[in-house]
Amino acid sequence: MILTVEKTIQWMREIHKRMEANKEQLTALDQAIGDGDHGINMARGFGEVVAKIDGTEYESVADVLKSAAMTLTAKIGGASGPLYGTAFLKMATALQGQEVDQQNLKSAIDQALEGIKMRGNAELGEKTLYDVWYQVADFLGTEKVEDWQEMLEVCQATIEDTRELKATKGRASYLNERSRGHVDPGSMSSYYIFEALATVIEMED
Amino acid sequence: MILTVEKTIQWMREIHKRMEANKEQLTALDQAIGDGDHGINMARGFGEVVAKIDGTEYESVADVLKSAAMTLTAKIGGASGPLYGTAFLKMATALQGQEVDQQNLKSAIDQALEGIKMRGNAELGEKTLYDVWYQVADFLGTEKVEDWQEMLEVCQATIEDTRELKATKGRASYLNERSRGHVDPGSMSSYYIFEALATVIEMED
Amino acid sequence: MKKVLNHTDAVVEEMLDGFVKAHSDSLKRLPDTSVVIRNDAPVTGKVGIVSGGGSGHEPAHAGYVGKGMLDAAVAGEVFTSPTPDQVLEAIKAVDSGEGVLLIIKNYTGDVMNFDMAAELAEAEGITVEKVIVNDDVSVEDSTFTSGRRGIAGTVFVHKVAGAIAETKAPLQEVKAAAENVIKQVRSMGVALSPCTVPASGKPSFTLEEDEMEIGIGIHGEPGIERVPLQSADRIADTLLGKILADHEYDNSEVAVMINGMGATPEMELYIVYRQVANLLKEKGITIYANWVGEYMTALEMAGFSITLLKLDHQIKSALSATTDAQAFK
Amino acid sequence: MKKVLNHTDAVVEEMLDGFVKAHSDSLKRLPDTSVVIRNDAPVTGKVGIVSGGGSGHEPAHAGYVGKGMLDAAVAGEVFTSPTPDQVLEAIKAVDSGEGVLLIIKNYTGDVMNFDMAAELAEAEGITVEKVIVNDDVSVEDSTFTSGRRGIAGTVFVHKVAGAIAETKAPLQEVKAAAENVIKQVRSMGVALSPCTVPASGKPSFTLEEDEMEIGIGIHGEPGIERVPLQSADRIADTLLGKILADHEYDNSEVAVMINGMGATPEMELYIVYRQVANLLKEKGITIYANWVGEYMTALEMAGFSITLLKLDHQIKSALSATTDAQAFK
Ligand SMILES: Nc1ncnc2c1ncn2[C@@H]1O[C@H](COP(=O)(O)OP(=O)(O)O)[C@@H](O)[C@H]1O
Ligand SMILES: Nc1ncnc2c1ncn2[C@@H]1O[C@H](COP(=O)(O)OP(=O)(O)O)[C@@H](O)[C@H]1O
Ligand SMILES: [Mg+2]
Ligand SMILES: [Mg+2]
Ligand SMILES: [Mg+2]
Ligand SMILES: [Mg+2]
Repeated sequence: MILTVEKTIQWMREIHKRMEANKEQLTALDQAIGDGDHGINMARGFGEVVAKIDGTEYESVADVLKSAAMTLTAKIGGASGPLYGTAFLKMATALQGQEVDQQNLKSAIDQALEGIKMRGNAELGEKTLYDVWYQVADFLGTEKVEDWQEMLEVCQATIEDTRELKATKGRASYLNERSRGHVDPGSMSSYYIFEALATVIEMED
Repeated sequence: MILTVEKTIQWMREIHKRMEANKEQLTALDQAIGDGDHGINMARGFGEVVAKIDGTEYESVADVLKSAAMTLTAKIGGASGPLYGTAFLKMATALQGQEVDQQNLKSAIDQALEGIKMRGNAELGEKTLYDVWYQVADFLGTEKVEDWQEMLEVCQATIEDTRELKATKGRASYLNERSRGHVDPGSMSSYYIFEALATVIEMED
Repeated sequence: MKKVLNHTDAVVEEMLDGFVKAHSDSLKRLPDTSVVIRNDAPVTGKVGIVSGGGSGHEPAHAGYVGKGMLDAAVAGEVFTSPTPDQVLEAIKAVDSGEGVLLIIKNYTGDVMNFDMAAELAEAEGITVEKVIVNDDVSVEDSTFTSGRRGIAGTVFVHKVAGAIAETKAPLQEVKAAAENVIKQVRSMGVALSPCTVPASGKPSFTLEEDEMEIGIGIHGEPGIERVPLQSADRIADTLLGKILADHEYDNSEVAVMINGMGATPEMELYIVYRQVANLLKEKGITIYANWVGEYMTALEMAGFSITLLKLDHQIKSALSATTDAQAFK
Repeated sequence: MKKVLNHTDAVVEEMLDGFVKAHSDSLKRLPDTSVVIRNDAPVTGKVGIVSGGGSGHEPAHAGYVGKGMLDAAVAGEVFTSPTPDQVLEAIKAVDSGEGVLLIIKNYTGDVMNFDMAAELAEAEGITVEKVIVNDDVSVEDSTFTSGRRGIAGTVFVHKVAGAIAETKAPLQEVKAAAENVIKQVRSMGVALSPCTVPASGKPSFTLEEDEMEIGIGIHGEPGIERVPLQSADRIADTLLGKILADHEYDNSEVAVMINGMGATPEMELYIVYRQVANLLKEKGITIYANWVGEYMTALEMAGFSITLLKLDHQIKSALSATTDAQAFK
């Protein structure tokens, strides 16, 4: 059992901390190839998630994720709101009634990935957060994870890969060739989501 | 005879040269306590005066001054247009049918001064170009001028005096106490008018 | 950042509050939402028209709410599409049973959030149709990408759809009219200075004194190309050239919009209009009507966009129809 | 300086050209002048109304030419009052024999140039009356100085005088109506950034990131006081406080104008309006009507002014009368 209700709640808190701490960085990345609101969006969204969690009792991991999904969808807006909202909702659905181990976490992230694809119509290599979720799903499927930091190395490499890509989806696509040379902001915020996940999974119970 | 038709024409050209050369200075002075157009206004106005003169034959000093007056009134606008227009028109009227010596130049400037006062309603010490014309008229009345540079020293001292005055007329008056510490732009442009006058009077015939 | 505001996270809230206070004779706000609607919504027998998007584009979108134009406008945070629940509230509030048309600008975020709202509304039994405005010719038109952005031309879609809906035309007809405008409208913009999202506090980019960004959107984003600052006439030539090359305008009548991005003085907009009028005359294209002013802004960005709408009989009469929307005349 | 223009000395010429091209259905330019007049001027039996001033205040003044408002607007160079001959042409073109009212903002230059024009017109047998607008409460009101400036409140004088003139009231009555507005109108402004006269190319002053100028006019001039940047609500409190202290408003009805100086986003103007509405409500002062937008600008200056006009029956009905002036609705 790598995620409990408490750990999932903690996951949300850890995400929120990171979004607040890196709000300016994410916004700066979005200014370079987007409209400069990504850090603001993420900090606001996960701030609301945590506020909601604080006043609620949860029965299961799926419940926490579903609650987060609803809040993200209702409070972020922009591109990232529906995408992360859908991702967390798909995870919640996948994990419904289950205890969480690596295997069904992998299925949950597969489902999230499908959700992102369905919503955003993006494929691998279009310089979006899809790229990071894709590589994480792929990584979780390949071997039994001992050291969750390895997942983050995968994320980091993917983020770095987005830098030289030409964006073909999302706002950055309007820049065409000028979108190259900048890391995708959504990929970066996804990194913080998985960094937070690794942290809570590795936490002592 | 200190002014001939040719010298009067040359006076206008010398004024124009100075307004062009000091356009930025006059505008900067006007930015400090006005609306930042005085140099632009004066350069445009005397540019038009010279353009008009170039295509016209004049019979008398008064004719040149009248032509300048009409052009200044029609092409400057703002506060300085009517004021300088009136000043030159009054000089033209005073010198009508006369050869110009120091005495009737003094009367002409007295008339100009009256005209400025009538138009602008300013008195001595209100931090306007009236101050410079007043002191020049006063100087011309006191002694036989040998060295016209003395007139410029009078002007210079007056301009310096405007610096610490509080403006009570014109745009600078809106600034109240904040108008202190800046030289009056109109006084500065009047200086260039008299500097040009001294130059042409001292010119070899 | 120098702005007249109280708290950076209350700008949208306070702006909407001020806006409905100022125009309470014709508009109101749906309680606890960021939705501004016509006082008389839903109008019996009339298709409801809903648009919206991120804030920071004022007078878009609330300025276009009124008889003959939008029934509701949904405001998101600054430059952030509103969320599905807000759009849903707008849809529910304006539906008289005749269905609702959503006018969406082509941004991933707007499309996704409005789509989700439409799904939710359909689940509640409301018929919803959508049109997606993509008038910005500076972006390559490709099925492999997100396609072109929706910018100032959107205002014409609001106007025409609103006028047709006011005649109590059925939803499909209103939608067809909106799509016709979308097919006939082209825009392109330029920026001389960036803008600052209040919550960020930092300008969206930096430009040297002698540079400008060609092909910008309405979100303070960089444009397609950074080039040396040019004369008004040359900029107009470039933008209009791109627009004219993108569509068939021979012998046509058009509506022209010169849209200020926020900080550009009206003086400059009319200097641009002058050149656009001259160029169109040369090309034998007739200007039927024009709009010069701020219609779809990007906060305090300096710059402007040119929009050309090719006219047919229906569009012409819809443009001329009266509206009491605050920002359109 | 970053501006959309061609030659710095052609801005007024090209702007006027663009403006009359855009609005040729209702306006025209007097040939070889900087005067914009109604197409139907002189209107038989109607007093002619002429205003004007330096350029750079767009939509003032040409934007207020139209049925129910001005018959003619005279444009000077940027921030420079027009010359007497131009004003004279305007007077002659709009006089139908009923006389002409000049609406002048209280600046030495404007007063002198319009005075001279009035003298010339009188010499040609035209009856001319003048009113001088001085609504800026930030300036001390004194007979020993030039007195107060005319700023955004001028637009209300145009509107009321224009509406009364449209009823074919005689010159004295139109003048009295204008003077009544002048007695009842107060304004005050603030700047967050300077502006740049095109021909000068340099900003009118410099302000630090955390400073603003209180009590500014409409020419990019410094204000009465430089103070730390404050919240929207506090600025509104200050400006409104000065205005309310200057006149008797108890239990009165007012018209409010929140006027953007050129670069201030509409978002911020509505945030200000919100606070003004709240404050007036607290004080028991009723807002009868409001105008939020750009009405009397200073090129691309950031900032705004608040105008309060105390109403009586005549002003109220004049404000509500229709006009087809471009910039007033
Ligand atoms: N079609 C898409 N599919 C997947 N991800 C996308 C898509 N469009 C945008 N994104 C992601 O969303 C991020 C931007 O989010 P955000 O700035 O919050 O929204 P917006 O672009 O509406 O301002 C991008 O960096 C990218 O990773
Ligand atoms: N009432 C007045 N009497 C005399 N001179 C005046 C008066 N008002 C202004 N001036 C002069 O005019 C100058 C400003 O001229 P200018 O900048 O061209 O006009 P404006 O103030 O209309 O922009 C001031 O510096 C001052 O010397
Ligand atoms: Mg963004
Ligand atoms: Mg000046
Ligand atoms: Mg956004
Ligand atoms: Mg001036």
